[in-house]
Amino acid sequence: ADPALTGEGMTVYFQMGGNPGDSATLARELGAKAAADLLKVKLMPQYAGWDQQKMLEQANQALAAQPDAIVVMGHSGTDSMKRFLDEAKEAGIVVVTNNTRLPGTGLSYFGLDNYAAGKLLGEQMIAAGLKSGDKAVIYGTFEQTAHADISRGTIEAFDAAGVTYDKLQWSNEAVQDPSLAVPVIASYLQSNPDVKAIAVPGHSGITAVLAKVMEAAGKEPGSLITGGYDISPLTIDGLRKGYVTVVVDQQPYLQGYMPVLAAVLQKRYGIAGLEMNTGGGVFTKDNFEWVVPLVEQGVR
Amino acid sequence: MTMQAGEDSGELVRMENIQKHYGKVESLRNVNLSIGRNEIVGLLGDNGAGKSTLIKVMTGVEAPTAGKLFIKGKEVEAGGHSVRQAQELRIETVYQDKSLGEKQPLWRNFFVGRPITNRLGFIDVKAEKRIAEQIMKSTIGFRSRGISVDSTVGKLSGGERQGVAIGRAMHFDSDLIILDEPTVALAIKEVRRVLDFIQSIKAGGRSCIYIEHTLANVHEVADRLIVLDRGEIALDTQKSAMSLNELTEFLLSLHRVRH
Amino acid sequence: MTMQAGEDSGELVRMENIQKHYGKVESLRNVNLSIGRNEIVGLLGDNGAGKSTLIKVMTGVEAPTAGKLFIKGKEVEAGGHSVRQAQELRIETVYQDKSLGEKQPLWRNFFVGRPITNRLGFIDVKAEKRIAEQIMKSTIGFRSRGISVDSTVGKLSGGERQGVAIGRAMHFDSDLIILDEPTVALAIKEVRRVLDFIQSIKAGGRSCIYIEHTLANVHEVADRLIVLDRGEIALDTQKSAMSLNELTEFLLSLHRVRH
Amino acid sequence: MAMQTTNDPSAAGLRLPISRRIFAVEGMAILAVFALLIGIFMITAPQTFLGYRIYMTFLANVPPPMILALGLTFVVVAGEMDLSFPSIVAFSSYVFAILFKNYELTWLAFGAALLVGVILGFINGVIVTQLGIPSMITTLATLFLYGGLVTIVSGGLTIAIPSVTDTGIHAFFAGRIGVLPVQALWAVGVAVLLWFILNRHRFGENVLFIGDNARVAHVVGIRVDREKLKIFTLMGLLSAFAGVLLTLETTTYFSSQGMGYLLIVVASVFIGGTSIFGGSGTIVGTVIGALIVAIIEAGLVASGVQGFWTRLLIGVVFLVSVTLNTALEDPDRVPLFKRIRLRMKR
Amino acid sequence: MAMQTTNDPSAAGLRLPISRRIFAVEGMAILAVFALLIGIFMITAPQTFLGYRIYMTFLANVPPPMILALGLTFVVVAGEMDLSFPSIVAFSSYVFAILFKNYELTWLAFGAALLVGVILGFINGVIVTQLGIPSMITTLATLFLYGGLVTIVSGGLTIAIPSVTDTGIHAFFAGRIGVLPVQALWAVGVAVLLWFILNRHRFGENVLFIGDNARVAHVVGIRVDREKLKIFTLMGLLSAFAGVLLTLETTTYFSSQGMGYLLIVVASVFIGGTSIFGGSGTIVGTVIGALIVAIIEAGLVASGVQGFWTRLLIGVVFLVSVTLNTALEDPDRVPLFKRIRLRMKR
Ligand SMILES: Nc1ncnc2c1ncn2[C@@H]1O[C@H](COP(=O)(O)OP(=O)(O)OP(=O)(O)O)[C@@H](O)[C@H]1O
Ligand SMILES: Nc1ncnc2c1ncn2[C@@H]1O[C@H](COP(=O)(O)OP(=O)(O)OP(=O)(O)O)[C@@H](O)[C@H]1O
Ligand SMILES: [Mg+2]
Ligand SMILES: [Mg+2]
Repeated sequence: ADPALTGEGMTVYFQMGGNPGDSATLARELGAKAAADLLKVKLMPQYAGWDQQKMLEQANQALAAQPDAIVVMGHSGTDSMKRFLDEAKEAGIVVVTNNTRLPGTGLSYFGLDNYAAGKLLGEQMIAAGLKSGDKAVIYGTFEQTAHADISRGTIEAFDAAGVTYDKLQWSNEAVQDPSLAVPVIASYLQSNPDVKAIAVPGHSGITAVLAKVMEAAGKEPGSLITGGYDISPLTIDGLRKGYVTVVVDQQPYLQGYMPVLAAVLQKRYGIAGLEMNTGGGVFTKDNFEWVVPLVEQGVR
Repeated sequence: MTMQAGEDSGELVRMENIQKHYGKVESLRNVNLSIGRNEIVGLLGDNGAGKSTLIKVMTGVEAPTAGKLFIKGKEVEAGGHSVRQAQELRIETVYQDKSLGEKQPLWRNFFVGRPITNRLGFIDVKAEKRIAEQIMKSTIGFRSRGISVDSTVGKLSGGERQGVAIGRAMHFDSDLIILDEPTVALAIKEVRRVLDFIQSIKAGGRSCIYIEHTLANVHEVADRLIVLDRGEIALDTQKSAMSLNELTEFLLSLHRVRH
Repeated sequence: MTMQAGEDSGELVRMENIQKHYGKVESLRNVNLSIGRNEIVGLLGDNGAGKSTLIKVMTGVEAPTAGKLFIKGKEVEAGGHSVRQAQELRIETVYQDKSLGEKQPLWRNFFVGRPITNRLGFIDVKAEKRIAEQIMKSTIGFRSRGISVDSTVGKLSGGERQGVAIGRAMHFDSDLIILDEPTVALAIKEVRRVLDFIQSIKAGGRSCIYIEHTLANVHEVADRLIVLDRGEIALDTQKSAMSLNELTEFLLSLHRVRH
Repeated sequence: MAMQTTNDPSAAGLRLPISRRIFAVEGMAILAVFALLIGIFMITAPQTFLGYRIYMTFLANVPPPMILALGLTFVVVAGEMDLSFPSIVAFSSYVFAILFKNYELTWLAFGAALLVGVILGFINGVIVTQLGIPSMITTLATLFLYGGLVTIVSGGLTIAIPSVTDTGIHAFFAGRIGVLPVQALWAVGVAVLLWFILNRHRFGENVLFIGDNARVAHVVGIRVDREKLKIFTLMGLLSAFAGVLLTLETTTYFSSQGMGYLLIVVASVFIGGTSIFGGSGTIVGTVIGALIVAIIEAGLVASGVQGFWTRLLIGVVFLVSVTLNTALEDPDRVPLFKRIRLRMKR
Repeated sequence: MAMQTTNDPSAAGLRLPISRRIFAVEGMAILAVFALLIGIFMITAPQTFLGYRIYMTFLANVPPPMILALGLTFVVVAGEMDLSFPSIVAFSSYVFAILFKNYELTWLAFGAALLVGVILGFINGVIVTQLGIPSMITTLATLFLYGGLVTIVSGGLTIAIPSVTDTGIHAFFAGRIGVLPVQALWAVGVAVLLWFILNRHRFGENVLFIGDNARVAHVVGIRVDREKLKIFTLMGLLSAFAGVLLTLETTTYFSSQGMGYLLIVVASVFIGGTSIFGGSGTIVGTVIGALIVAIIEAGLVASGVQGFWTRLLIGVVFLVSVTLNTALEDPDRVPLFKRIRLRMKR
């Protein structure tokens, strides 16, 4: 028998999260495609524009096609996924989660520990010089969603270090067009000249406009400690010029690649319950240069 | 016709010092006027004299800027008056402006505002179509091919539309029927029908306000003549006091005096 | 008036076997017709006879379903004909349906489609207002207070609007002027003005098609009479051959024969 | 005049090609488009579309947007717009979820959720009629306002109520009869009711005339403001109902609930064939429109269309469906086809 | 008749209260609302709003949505809608960015980007006029279609072009004169040009009449289809220009670019006071409307509003602005105020 692992004949539905080509989605797509090509799996990507409701519907649509495996996003939560998970189990369909965990299901999971990632961001900013009594601003989402766990992680890190902070909720529009965040953060900075740091837990596009924000508020590069999320071409420029202090990277390529691999492993060999925290990457002005070409290919 | 009980003064409508401004345009100025029972009033006047505005105030389409309005002896509150209320007080109007829903079928246009419904408000479509059909055939007598009660009003010719509007007024049995240039766009025979209809109003003991630029028509059917000029009443007289020639002369004189 | 050069046959408009269907409604059927130079043609017929449709086909508002249309001797392609082209061929029309932009000021309505512009297409507002003012004052003679060339057309009374539409037709010096029920809603004096205007068309060597239900008016000014009945031409004769009474009798007879 | 008899309208009616008579029935044309689409997907994705499961999935998920689209059809027929429904969906979902979670209320929670919808819809109506702000702007503003309010009230919480599946209200509104999701029956019920109201009730007639020409409606004695108030209130009520159905199906409330429906619902109404200009509209069309919108993406994915192409193809399918819908009813209403036909005749 | 002289219209004009005459000037009412808003923010957030920096930030970021809103004003005046502009913004941004990055083209890249905008806008126009699909649906479909196309073409990649800041084209379109962002001048230029076209050019007149009543426009000799084609093409061109300005300012292209502008731009047009029903519109109003929309969130945040309250307050500010705008021009256009006035007079 051929010992090589292949997924030939397998169909895998895969939820990519955002919209095709989103900065937070592209690397995942590329990773998933690479793995699918390698393992000869038939990949069926689904896009939900980060709409939890749609993710849930798409999971059910995938189920209706009775594929071999379904890779889901965990945004809708274990409770709302319950019916889906039960039916998938009954039908013998492998379910793998990516990006956001489904706690209590014991399914294979590849993604950040969002909370830990947020905490890491806060800690890195403190390591970069943020002190007890300093004031920071967190520009993110604070709803009780899995994504907002990132903000909560950062908050905990700040609390622990005695850093005070204001919370600004980003708008749907700024999430789609980050340049819309520039006047908002800039005017906040002007009204609060004592602020020493900006944290953007969980948005690569807004991280990328931090340089513009500081320019607009009349802040010199390096005068604020700024922390963002997910590396992108413009963020690299920010790092280079010193506007961006630290970037935590969740390495979404892995979130695409690994679930396909895990699905094949589980289907073929029954290997289950794999887990990986993909969010180990941290970039500062000292260590980003080598990643530049990869970012431009969309892999990082 | 049903007679109203109680305080009925014999007057259907009375206006006291009615004024109507549109922004800085003064369309009606101190209009005092009353319409009695069983009289046909011809309302005349130049273009822009305020005839249509007067009608709109009377039927609740527009609220007067100042003044009092009494219908069947009861004062109606300014702003509180509505078309619906006027209909309930048995006033029926054919407006000069389009008053038909152009995308709706003929039968709906006929009954809109007062459909034939069951207790739950559901419309008896069959009955409405039947009656509409009857009236369109008998009263107005369309001769075009391909027109039925299901025809969309927007597709009718100018005269046909006017026919629908008049048919509506003919159907709902009212105490006061107001006709604002009803014969406009109508062919000779249909004009005759409208004049006959007005005479039947009189015969039925009901009243009518009839606006028209063709003086001969008005003079033929009216009991009383009212002339508006630049928002004011310039003449209010029994027809018997004025021949057609005198009337024509009077109207033309208005131009000479004041222009 | 400028004379056209070359192949000009003396005919302004010729229709050959023109047909117009609206869905299953047949508005025009095999219409053959020609309008000569310097002639006033009265177009008559029942409501829904197809008069307005005929006009719309002639002026490019609607494309005929079949048949040929010649203007000044040249065939115009069906579908290719447009209002603009008709205007360029110096045909001016007052339509029966509303043809005014209700939210636009009077002066714009006057010149729309053919504004006075500089070479870059920018409008000479002052000139347009001046001319509009002149015409509104002299030709139509509005007497209402508060109406100016800046007034929004939607706020005018029915007759005033009609006046604007006619004023437009009077201003643009054309070879053929088509008037579809132009006197509708107009007061006596203004009706007189329109009739005078038609006579001035004749005197100026130009032509006119005049649609009207008031037979006396048509008979007074027309050289030739055409009667449409249910989409077909039922009569096409010189006025001299028919007295007003005969004409009335003929129109009424159509009802008897075929209904 | 010899032709007279052949021009009898009823005879003419009979002479119409049979296809034209079929497609004159409300919604038949769009139904044909839908059938065509399903047919195509059956060929391109037989594994999925020849089974029953996918259809049950649709029937479980389509009812909320379909009910919203039905309500919006009324609003659009009246010549108005409502963009605030996503926030009303979220608000009523929240009310239902929190009352169930904290007080184990079921029917009362349902009632409270509907009441919230009615109130918010009513406020829309009041703003439109009393402040005279066009409904598109009003509801754009209240989309933000209500959405902000519910996140403030809920503190942005996500509320999971998995135990709601054991309640009677869940079985009643979102249970299964065999494999058939009950909410599909509710959607059909709403559609039938609204069809009768629009086409056979005086309220529907008033809505038609208001949308046709509000001035005419006023003049013929319709109380335009009062009817508009009713329309927005109805939309609020239906939004709340959709919200509860959604919450029962997913057993979760989260604060962005409903936002994803904005474009979908608007698209359903217009693909269904309701005129954007008011004065006419089709309930059957909206039902099918909602199904088409729901099926496109799933069908494309199941057919193996890759990533980036889905969005593009969704756009194409939209355009083709609308054109086909119009052309089936009357080819002459598509200017291009009319021109081609005229050319060919020459 | 003795009253005659006092009723001379010009005299009546003079008798109007001075406030009414001021607010009769185009845009003055909305300008007052804007000034009020700024005034409030100067009090609640003096540190930010008494400095010049925040204004420069606005002037750098508002031009793209403002130019889009100006184009959309034309579309809305013509009684149409365009929802596809976000995808056109993205498409032209991509074309500009990729040509600059791969071939170091600047002016040619600019030209190519505009050309793409023109083509996409033209296609919208062709669909609307030739297939007869209402523009709202057409552009909803092409929003998806064009958006899908650009992700396919770009492979979804984000393109950063930081080095563009050293080019002449950047200085020309998005540089700074002192502290003043040049793009603000371009936005003003576009506004002035469009004001003259709408109010003084035959094209603008045609647009007004088409929006007022397309049937009337046809009858008076306007080539309705051709003018509509021009309108959508113009909107495409302006979207492309906005896209390039955006790319020059942010020095990056990404595939969701422009999407965040959808509601903002629509809101700007309507808050500015342009009628949703077509036939009239105000360029000055749109300019101020875009400024108001841009300033609200920043002003609220600078005033210390945090978290979820911003969204709610944005909704409230929208409603208040629109009402105030209408009421300043003519209190009687707000039904509630009119009723109150009538009550008080009695
Ligand atoms: N909505 C309005 N806004 C402003 N002015 C108006 C409005 N409606 C009417 N007017 C003005 O009021 C005056 C009277 O108009 P009205 O329609 O009552 O005249 P009318 O006597 O019916 O004229 P016609 O014989 O032409 O129908 C006119 O000068 C008209 O311009
Ligand atoms: N757009 C349309 N769609 C369908 N039928 C139409 C349309 N326009 C006109 N018709 C029909 O065509 C016939 C002729 O209409 P037309 O307007 O030409 O009549 P007309 O002679 O001008 O009548 P009137 O004297 O009433 O103005 C009528 O039966 C009318 O219902
Ligand atoms: Mg009048
Ligand atoms: Mg006619």
